[in-house]
Amino acid sequence: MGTEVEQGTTIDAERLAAIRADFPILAAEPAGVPLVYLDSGATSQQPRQVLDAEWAFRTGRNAAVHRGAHTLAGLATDDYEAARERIARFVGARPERLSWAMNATDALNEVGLSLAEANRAPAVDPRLRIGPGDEILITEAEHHANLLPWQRLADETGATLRWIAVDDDGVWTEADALAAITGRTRLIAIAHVSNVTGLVAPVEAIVAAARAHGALVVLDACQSVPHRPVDLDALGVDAAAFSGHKMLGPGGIGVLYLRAELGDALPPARVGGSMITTVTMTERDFLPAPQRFEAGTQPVSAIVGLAAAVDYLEGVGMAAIDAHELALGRRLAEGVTAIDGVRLVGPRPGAERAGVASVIVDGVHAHDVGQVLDAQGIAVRVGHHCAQPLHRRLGVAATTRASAYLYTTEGEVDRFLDVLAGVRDYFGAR
Amino acid sequence: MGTEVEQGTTIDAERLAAIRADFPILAAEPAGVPLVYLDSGATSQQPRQVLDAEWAFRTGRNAAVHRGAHTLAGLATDDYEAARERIARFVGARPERLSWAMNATDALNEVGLSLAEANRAPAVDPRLRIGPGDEILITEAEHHANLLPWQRLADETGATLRWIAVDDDGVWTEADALAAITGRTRLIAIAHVSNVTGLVAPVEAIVAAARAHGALVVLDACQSVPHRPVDLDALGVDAAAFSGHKMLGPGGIGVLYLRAELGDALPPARVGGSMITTVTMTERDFLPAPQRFEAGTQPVSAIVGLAAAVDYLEGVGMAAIDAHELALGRRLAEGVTAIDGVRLVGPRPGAERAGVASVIVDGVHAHDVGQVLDAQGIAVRVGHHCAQPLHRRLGVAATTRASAYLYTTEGEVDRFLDVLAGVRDYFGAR
Amino acid sequence: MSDPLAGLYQELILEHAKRREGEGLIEPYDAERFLKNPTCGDEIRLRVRLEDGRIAALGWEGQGCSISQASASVLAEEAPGLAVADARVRIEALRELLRSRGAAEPDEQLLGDAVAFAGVARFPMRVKCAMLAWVALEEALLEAEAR
Amino acid sequence: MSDPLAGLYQELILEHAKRREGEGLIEPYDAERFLKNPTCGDEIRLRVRLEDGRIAALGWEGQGCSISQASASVLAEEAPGLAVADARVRIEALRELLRSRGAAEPDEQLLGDAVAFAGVARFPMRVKCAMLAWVALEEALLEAEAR
Ligand SMILES: Cc1ncc(COP(=O)(O)O)c(C=O)c1O
Ligand SMILES: Cc1ncc(COP(=O)(O)O)c(C=O)c1O
Repeated sequence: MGTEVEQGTTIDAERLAAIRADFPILAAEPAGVPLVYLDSGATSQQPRQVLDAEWAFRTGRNAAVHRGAHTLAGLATDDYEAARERIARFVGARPERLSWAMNATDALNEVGLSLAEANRAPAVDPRLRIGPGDEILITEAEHHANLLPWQRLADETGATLRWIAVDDDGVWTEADALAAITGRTRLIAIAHVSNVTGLVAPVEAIVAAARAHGALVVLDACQSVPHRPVDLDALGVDAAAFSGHKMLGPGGIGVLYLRAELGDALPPARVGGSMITTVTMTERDFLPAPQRFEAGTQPVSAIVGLAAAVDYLEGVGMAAIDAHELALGRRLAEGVTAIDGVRLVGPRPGAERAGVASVIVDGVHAHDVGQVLDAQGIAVRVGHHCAQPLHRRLGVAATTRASAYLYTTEGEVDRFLDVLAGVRDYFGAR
Repeated sequence: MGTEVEQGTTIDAERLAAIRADFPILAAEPAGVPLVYLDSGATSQQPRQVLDAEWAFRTGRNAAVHRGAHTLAGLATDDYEAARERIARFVGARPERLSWAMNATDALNEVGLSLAEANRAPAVDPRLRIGPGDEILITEAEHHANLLPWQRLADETGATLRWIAVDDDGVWTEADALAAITGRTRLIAIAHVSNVTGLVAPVEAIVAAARAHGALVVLDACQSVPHRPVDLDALGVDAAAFSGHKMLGPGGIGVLYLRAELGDALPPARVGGSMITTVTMTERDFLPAPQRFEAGTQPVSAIVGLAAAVDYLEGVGMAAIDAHELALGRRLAEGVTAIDGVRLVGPRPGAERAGVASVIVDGVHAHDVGQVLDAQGIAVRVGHHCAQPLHRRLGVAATTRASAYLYTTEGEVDRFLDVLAGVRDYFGAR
Repeated sequence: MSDPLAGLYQELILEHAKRREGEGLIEPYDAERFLKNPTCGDEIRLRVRLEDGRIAALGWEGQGCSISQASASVLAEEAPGLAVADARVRIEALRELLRSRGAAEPDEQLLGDAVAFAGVARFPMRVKCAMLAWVALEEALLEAEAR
Repeated sequence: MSDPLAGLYQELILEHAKRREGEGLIEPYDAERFLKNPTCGDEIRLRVRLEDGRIAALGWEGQGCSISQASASVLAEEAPGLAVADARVRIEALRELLRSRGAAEPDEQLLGDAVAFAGVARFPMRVKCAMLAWVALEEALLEAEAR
């Protein structure tokens, strides 16, 4: 890594400046004013180290992996498998438990499609069996990516989709979860950290309850893996998904984590080359995981880029990043709560929340709020953030969300709060 | 585009040199000797113009598309949709007919999975109906990516998988195809150009016969779109798939082409964010194509890179590239045929073949052939090229394949032929 | 600090966003359209009644940003009395103006108060908001005529 | 031109690839394994018979590259008479040598003719070829003992 940032428990001003200098886009002025990028929850920006790693791969080692026998193919395969090991180490997973997808949505669909296929087979592996009378449990706050695949799985298998309801703030508790997990629960799919409310799910308690009832746990780790230390093997979840583009990596790479028992039992949703042993015109046999889930040419350059992103994140230190973002989350929550006519969604100030704050501005539509912020160079996301049911429950069609990352400064948060405080006046909403 | 290469009907020596200078990897010496890259059929190399386009996007315009409302998101969305239009123009398609996949394998699976789902619904759109008594028609030469999804679809729907058999050379004819298409045929899936034999399929005749019998046609365009002018709307196929990494673009981007009737009738295989209109906890409504098939964050940088690749290809001219490669294919076929104890697979010299030649060396395993070539810097692919049934029919487990692209020179082909001619002696296989 | 949004949020727009002219679902009606912008959740339900080839009445209900609500309000103020063909010309003129990215000159004569939306053209992501009600009318007119 | 492949294709390997020592499926046998390398299509079917904790006989059938065939042939020549435990030690030693990427020194004493495969270590993509028969024996021994 070019920049010398040492692992620590916090990110001080000097280190923050060094980090920011690694991200070319943070110096851009797309709206004619300095960019204040508070939309990392949607997609993060990339440091030059990631771009450099991909460039080096593409201009010096690019070839088809696990197919070619020539030297270049060997180099590419080495990079490919080294990247898998690197990313696996980052999330506390044995390498063979990770396979690749287009994005996290794709990875979650892969699990849902595979489970549906497994349950159409005449003899279903009992660990995978889901049917009428069984329940699939999610929460009312899920991202559509962690909702639609389970709706469909329930529809296809005849199981019932149940959900943990949220309160007026969009919050649910460990007690709510434990009350909902019963002997009928066959699969639990939850976001580790909510992309709207910043709520952190009690994964350990949920996994323990699931184990006790023989249910599978699927973790949507899209908003946790990029921002805090996560050890998937230790958490004991059965499957997990996250996206490279939310963690300093390139687009086009999602990661699917599958415990060994699941990896070898699930029929692959995507079939084709490089994942088979023997193929005849009518029959096919599949390789074991992870290759089983890697049909066709994989996004190797993006995987190499993601490994570089992971190097970068660990160079800074995930504990330090977590502390930095929790502090920003606090600042956001407190700052927003102090503004008249602005309602904070999610955990109250003081309660744990990731570095994200979604707000409702009385009398002003989120789109208009976002426009006023954008005019000052502040990029936030407005809309339902792919969580329509949650927004319906909150009684609005859209919220305005500011989300932070390791490169976000307190000054940027303050700038956001400052402009936000003036929005209602601008629209005469008093 | 940096290099000034004008559209023409051939690629002359000067232009070829200019083209090669755009590909940094062609100057690499991974095996300690100059690289002779004859594995473009597996994956192509990328010109710096593609890298530059991606770099510019990632460092200046990167954001979530079709989600954000801020200026940066607007720029990213503009690039994203402009790239779709650019790529669509390249393949003669209306832009809304293209959606994105991880690779061509994924795109073909999407069609297969969607058709299976459509046929599980109580009321099946009659155009999509496939069931017992119906036939799915492929050829014995298909890539696994265009075989396994249809095996599975046949298994799931109760339809019969039929195939056009190949002859001892791995070749099939228009007459074979027309004889196989009957009133029972519901879907025909064929490679436009074979990745092993270089055979060019008679798509027009097949589409006409399919239309006459009301069958759908799915075209595996992986080896045609990169190498010759292709006009998908004009061909009249119902669906098509190709991969960016085989056409100077980055990995991680596949393209799915769907005719409007199909695009709006098919249930999407992948469900999640950005492809819905209204979502409740139990119901979901989908957007029309193409967004319907674009769940989650798309590989935007790769799509921008692919648009730059397409710019590059058209800067050279697809007719010129086609002519260049047909000439190389002829040279390969003739040269190989002249070597004692080496058997050419696919069309005989003189018959049309793309710029690819797969060979069987008497008494020497393909892996050993490839090793000898690699020692001289010549990168070819050895193995079954994801076409095991074809290789079984040819009576071998593996062949050695040389495949050319716009940057391949006659000198490189000759170098390959030269070393190939010495292989049997090396192993004493006389 | 000069207001970079002055071109977008014209006085007339902010005023119409509050006034919500024509809000309410008329009865009887010849056609109704419900449209939604999935990105931001804006919704509109619009009804229209025709008499002798003219728009006799128009009413709407909806929620959304100030641009989308103001544009429905302006439409409701301007549409009644227009011949169907003239309404179509106006809708098309507004669409062209908004898609011009600021390059086109607004035709005040033709567009009336809707020229206030000219500034939207420089905010491409808001074009859909400004067009929502107008597209709903366009589709409703087609439907009404098809009956 | 010096032969960059001399380290890989040793005389002994090329000779064994032709000789195919031990080819044929023995009867009776205690365990059989069929292994396949999906990348290149190499296949081996290997049978082993044990007597008093020793390998009494070993036979194989297969197809593949010269490395994989020669390695099966060398194995068939060396294995008979070995104690099962000793065979395991040799298999592990070969595996370590081949995975060393050229860094490890081969133990000639232990490996016998199999040292000829030392050169494979510098061709990582051929390691699987050289190990195929040996892994088949490793698995067959486990199976034979499990019975
Ligand atoms: C004819 C053909 N079809 C399908 C594929 C699969 O393409 P991908 O690996 O990019 O999914 C390939 C390339 O491997 C091919 O050559
Ligand atoms: C919690 C959560 N789950 C899933 C997703 C989907 O991720 P992707 O769009 O990369 O598939 C996101 C991001 O949009 C998210 O925040």
